[in-house]
Amino acid sequence: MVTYFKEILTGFYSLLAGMAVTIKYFVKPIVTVQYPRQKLSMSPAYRGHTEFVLDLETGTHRCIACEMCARICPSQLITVEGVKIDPKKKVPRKYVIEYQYCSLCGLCVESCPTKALKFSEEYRLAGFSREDCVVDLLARLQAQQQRAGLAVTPRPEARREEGEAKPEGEVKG
Amino acid sequence: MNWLISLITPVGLASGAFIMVVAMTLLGALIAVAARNIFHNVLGLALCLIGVAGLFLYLNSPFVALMEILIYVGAICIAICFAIMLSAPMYLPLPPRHPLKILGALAGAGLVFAFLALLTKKTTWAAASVRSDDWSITTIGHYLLTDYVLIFEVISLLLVVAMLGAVVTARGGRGSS
Amino acid sequence: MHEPGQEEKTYVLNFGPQHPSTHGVLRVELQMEGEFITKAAPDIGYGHRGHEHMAENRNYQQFLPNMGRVDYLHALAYNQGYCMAVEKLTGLEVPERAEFIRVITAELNRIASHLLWVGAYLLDLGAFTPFLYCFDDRENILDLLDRVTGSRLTYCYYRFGGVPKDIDDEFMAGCRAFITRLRGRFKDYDDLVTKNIIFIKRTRDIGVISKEQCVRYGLTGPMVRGSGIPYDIRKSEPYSVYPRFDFEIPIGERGDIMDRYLVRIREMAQSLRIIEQALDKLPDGPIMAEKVPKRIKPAAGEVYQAVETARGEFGCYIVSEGDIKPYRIKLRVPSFGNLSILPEIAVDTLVADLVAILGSIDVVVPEIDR
Amino acid sequence: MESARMLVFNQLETYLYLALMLFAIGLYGVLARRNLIAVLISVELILNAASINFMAFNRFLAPTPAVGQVITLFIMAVAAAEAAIALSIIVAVYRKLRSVNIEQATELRG
Amino acid sequence: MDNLVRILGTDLGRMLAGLIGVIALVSVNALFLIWMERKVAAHMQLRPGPMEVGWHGAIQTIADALKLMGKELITPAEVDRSVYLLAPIVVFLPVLLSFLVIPFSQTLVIRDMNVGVLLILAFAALTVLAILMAGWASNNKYAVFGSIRSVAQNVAYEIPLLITVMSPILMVGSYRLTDIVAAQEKFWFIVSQPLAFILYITCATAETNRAPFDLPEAESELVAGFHTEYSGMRFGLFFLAEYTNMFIVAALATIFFLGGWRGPVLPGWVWFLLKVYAIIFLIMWFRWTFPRVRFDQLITFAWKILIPLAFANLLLTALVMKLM
Amino acid sequence: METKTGEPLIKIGLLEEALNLARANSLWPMTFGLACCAIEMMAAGAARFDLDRFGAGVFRPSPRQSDLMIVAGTISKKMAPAVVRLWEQMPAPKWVIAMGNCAISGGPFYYPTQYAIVPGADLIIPVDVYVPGCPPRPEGLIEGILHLEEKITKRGRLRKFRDVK
Amino acid sequence: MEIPEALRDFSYVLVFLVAAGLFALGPLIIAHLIAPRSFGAARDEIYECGMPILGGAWIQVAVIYYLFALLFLAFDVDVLFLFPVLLAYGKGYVWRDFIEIVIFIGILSLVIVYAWGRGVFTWKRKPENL
Ligand code: SF4
Ligand code: SF4
Ligand code: SF4
Repeated sequence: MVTYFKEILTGFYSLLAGMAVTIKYFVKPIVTVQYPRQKLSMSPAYRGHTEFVLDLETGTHRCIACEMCARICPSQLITVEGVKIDPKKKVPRKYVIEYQYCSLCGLCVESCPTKALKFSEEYRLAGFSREDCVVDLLARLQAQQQRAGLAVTPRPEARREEGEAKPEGEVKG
Repeated sequence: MNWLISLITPVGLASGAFIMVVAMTLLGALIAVAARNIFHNVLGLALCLIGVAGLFLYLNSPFVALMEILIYVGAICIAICFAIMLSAPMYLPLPPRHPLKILGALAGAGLVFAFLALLTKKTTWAAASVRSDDWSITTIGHYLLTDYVLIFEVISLLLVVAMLGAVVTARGGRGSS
Repeated sequence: MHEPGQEEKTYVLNFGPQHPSTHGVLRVELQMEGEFITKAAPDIGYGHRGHEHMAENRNYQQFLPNMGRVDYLHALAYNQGYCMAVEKLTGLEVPERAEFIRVITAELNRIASHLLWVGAYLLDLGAFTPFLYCFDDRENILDLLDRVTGSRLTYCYYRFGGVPKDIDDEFMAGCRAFITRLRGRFKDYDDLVTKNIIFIKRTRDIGVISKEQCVRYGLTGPMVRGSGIPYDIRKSEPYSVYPRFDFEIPIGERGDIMDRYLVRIREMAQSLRIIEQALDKLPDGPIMAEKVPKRIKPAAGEVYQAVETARGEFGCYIVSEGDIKPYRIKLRVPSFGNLSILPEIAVDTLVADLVAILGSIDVVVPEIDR
Repeated sequence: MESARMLVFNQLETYLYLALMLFAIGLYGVLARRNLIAVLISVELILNAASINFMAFNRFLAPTPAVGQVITLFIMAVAAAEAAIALSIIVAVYRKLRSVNIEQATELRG
Repeated sequence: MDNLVRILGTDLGRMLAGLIGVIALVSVNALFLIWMERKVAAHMQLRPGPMEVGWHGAIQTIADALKLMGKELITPAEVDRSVYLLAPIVVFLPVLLSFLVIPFSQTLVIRDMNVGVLLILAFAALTVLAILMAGWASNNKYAVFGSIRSVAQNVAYEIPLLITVMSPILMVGSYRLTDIVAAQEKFWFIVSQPLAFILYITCATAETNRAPFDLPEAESELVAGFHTEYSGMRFGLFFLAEYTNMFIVAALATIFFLGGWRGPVLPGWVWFLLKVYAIIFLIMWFRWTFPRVRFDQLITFAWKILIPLAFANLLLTALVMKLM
Repeated sequence: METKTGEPLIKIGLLEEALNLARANSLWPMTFGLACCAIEMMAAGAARFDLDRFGAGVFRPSPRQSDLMIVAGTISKKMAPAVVRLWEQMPAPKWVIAMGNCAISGGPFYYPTQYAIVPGADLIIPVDVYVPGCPPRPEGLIEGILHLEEKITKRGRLRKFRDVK
Repeated sequence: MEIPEALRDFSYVLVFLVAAGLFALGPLIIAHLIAPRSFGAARDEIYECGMPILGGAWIQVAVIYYLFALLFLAFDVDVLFLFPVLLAYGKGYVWRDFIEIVIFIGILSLVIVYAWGRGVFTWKRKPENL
């Protein structure tokens, strides 16, 4: 009998204690970030998709189209096509990542001999089709240059025998 | 226009409602006996009982009417449902009885009905000469506490015994054979 | 039409794969008698992504990102296990500072995992609010980890021979702030959850696992510690720099759900202690071994390395044939072993208890299915 | 304007006939159905018919209306007890025979 | 024509006016309660809740309602059609009916019946029946489970609820709701019947299937319980009934224990609504604090603790009344 | 894949627009997680990000009551029929968000000898919005929901939010 | 002409019941009209966590539910009698009515005591003889 009532009382008390906690938080300020109304700053290490480092000294990227990144990438999602603009220097004519396969491992960034890659801070990537996820790094770089008021790195002309002069259609910049 | 308005006078409403109640009662009763699915039977019973509760209202006793709903719909129907679920295949319709038997049942019920109806018609009902007009719940309580106190207590005893019996019967099943 | 005997067919209830409390895509096929379960057969494979198969197609580095996805809740321990196995295979030395960073981040991750478990578990039990509080705390950890690893969930942070990114002062300050914060929060959890009579009633003496059962099924982690066996790889086969820290292995007495819950809660406190000590003792120095070859090409051989994850013992077994690709990687995952006891302890319980028991096992489905 | 007595729902006979119909329907159910529970439901109908009768007499004839209501309440209580017992028996029969067929239930001996 | 005037002046007018008022109240109340629930929950969980749809999410629930309206109604092939379709309607009947007798203020009551309390309590049985119908007809294992549990639970809580409200009634000696409020002239019954109040709130929470007694809809166990198979507006009706039910039990609590419309300065109905929403807040507070009780514990709790306590309280009240 | 939907019996422009507006602002997702991304989906519903702000925080466990299926995680071949079944059991109008690289294309698990997964939810059910990332951050999911709103109402707040600095 | 009070009450009840039915029906009809339709092989299948269903849904419930229903029945009847008694209580019966109620409730409580003793309230998988 005593235990019966004791259990009721302690139980009742424990419930009250719980309610005290929730009401305490009820009056506390909220922790929600008002995301779309307020732009978020990502942490410095944040990994969005990869993008070219805009080298402020040269005003362009540092990629030498060595394809190290493409080779190490676990998902083999990087397509690099280089052209030789002069005997010693090779630049990418096309650098496209199919972001929808990426696992954000960072191997490409780390393996790049010229440190030409970095992770972008882009997190708003939703799209209406699979193709929306494909990112053209060169186009992206150009946009970046434009925003910074720098000279835009032109897309190197393909050597004539290779044909196609234009990069593939809608890619996100 | 006028007859329409007269339909929505209190009397008109009451008459219309009465027809609804009667329809509910009879429809419910028919579903309760005729539907093949046992669960529909229970629902029919519930409908019928709500109708009966309505009749009780017309008989001037809202208390009994509400208690009808509380006890029959709220408790008995629920108990029946659980009993059905307890015996898993009960919801499956059984093959109907031989048509002859059904006919027999119909005839039997019809005969009884005719006989009693005749009897009712023949009888003249006489009201008691002095009639009190006290329908209040308090008076019911008063009677329960005074004149019918024995029954009042016996009912509780009856319930206890019935429950004990029911519990024992329901529990001793498979194992105790 | 009803025939006698027809109703004797067993009553089978699909529990999952899409069910709010199977945490992903586990399916448990229940045979029931009334409300009671007579047989619970987990059906796994709904989350099978072929992790182990993948290892045979990739070289050592390329397999690394998968480790964060086997058990995404305690991804860093998996990172650690795999890296340590490869380091063992190749004889790479990890600098001390890197080891410390690994310990700090892995322990943070462990707390995050436990917090998520507490929250999700209470969600299973029907309490929504603690879930949000846990997530709130967890977000703080994620912020910290995001700072160093760049991701919130499927970390791919450790590298063979160290870590690629050093921690900064802000991180350390954040860590310390978090430690104080979480310690303060424990009281709220106590009031809200641990002492709550409903919670106690739901978890005491439910899903009891005896010591003998633990051994028989090869349970690890909080499951085995909840039953009173102080088995924790960090103590019993110390790795990394764990021996340098002073921490305890909390154990339960009765082996019921409550004990498992308490073990996890206390483990969080212990992890906080470890982090605190590691922050204090953090040495300076490099974070990457000197000469890490560009291509990992270990000599033929095999190696097994176990680490303690939030769910128990994760073992990474690598067979190398001297190629740049491993010949075979076998992952010994704790959830698989832990889940295996479910059919035994779920029998004769109610569905509600099954939810509680399943939750207390803390399974991560892709980990089971690898 | 018609007088109150003329209204259908103010006449004793209406209720008597209604109760009779309910009774007949219940009787039919008892005779025709094979399912024990259906039989029980029919019995409930018959009991309700009785209640209606009681209440009707009470309304139109009895000297003290409260007594009739008390009696009806008692009928309800007894009906409840009856239902409980009957259901339990049905459940027991079901467990014994794995059937709720009344014809099989008659085989229940000893 | 004067016929019409006369009618409108009497019952019919009252009926129609009441009906319109109640339907408006039910709709607005449900919209408001759902919004309130989401806001209360959100703030207890350190988040803002609906924000973007209207000012602070004010028209969020209207959007929800409209959306539900425009949602396909799926009737699965193997359901018991007629019963399946009927259940959401039946669940709604007792809900609307209860408003008939609830006094919002001294005069603001549609029909002040002398069996008011009984009307509400008796028709609550229909809710149970509707839930049983829904679950049974759905032919879905989770729904069947949910409905059985729901019924067993409601049935278990009906008794202590009935017995608990008997104590104030014993003190008042009437089933008329206005009489009960009138009797609280000197003090609210929560003062003299604190135990009854606690018991009532407990039972009411269980009656309305709210956490920690939300077994029938226990997400983590039974998916969505008895309405698992109901889509669109049919589900919406269950939702609506649930929230309106909440209003009703809170209104009863107000009438029985908090002195109904009594209060200084403000008009009666404002006080009434304030008290009702305070009780509802309490019930919401429960929901967002406690874990769910296990089903058997719940039933056992009702029989082992609530009913004995309720009986004890009743007898105590009776005894005190004799002594005084 | 195209969503097959029967037209309603009555379709009036204005009504349809109002309905669409309501639908877009009341997207109840189904409680349905497949792998890692599900955790981020939970996080999106939690205090920090609070999907409920957009009216999309009412997670319904039953497909019958949900409008939105968030495919969060890897669809294994074994799971695929269940996904399709669940999708089919949702009442119209319904939408699908493929959350995470796995749901979009198989993600990191898509490689030549892969045998176990369905490379992309859009191979089995019609997908409306793709949210890449591994896992996408909760912001990403919110972004996806805003995209979906835009798709439903054919206008939206997306642009407005885009310019927020 | 005079209509009894109870009947007037009742007309309210009936009107409200009908109105409630219509009120509930309205949105359903509207929904039927304005909602689009979906197609799919599994649309009309019963939901069970995304799996094809195995076996029927009709569960054989535990006997315990039935026992609870019976207990409920007993107490409901008990309440039925208490309702009128409450109103009459204290109207000058000195102690008689109190004692009668105590006896009444006391006898009924035996059911609880018995059930408690028999272990009806403790759920075991197989209560003896299930
Ligand atoms: S982050 Fe990893 S997966 Fe992504 S592109 Fe770079 S190497 Fe490939
Ligand atoms: S990004 Fe770096 S690794 Fe890749 S092709 Fe360019 S230079 Fe080589
Ligand atoms: S996309 Fe990445 S995080 Fe999402 S389920 Fe796939 S592997 Fe996991």
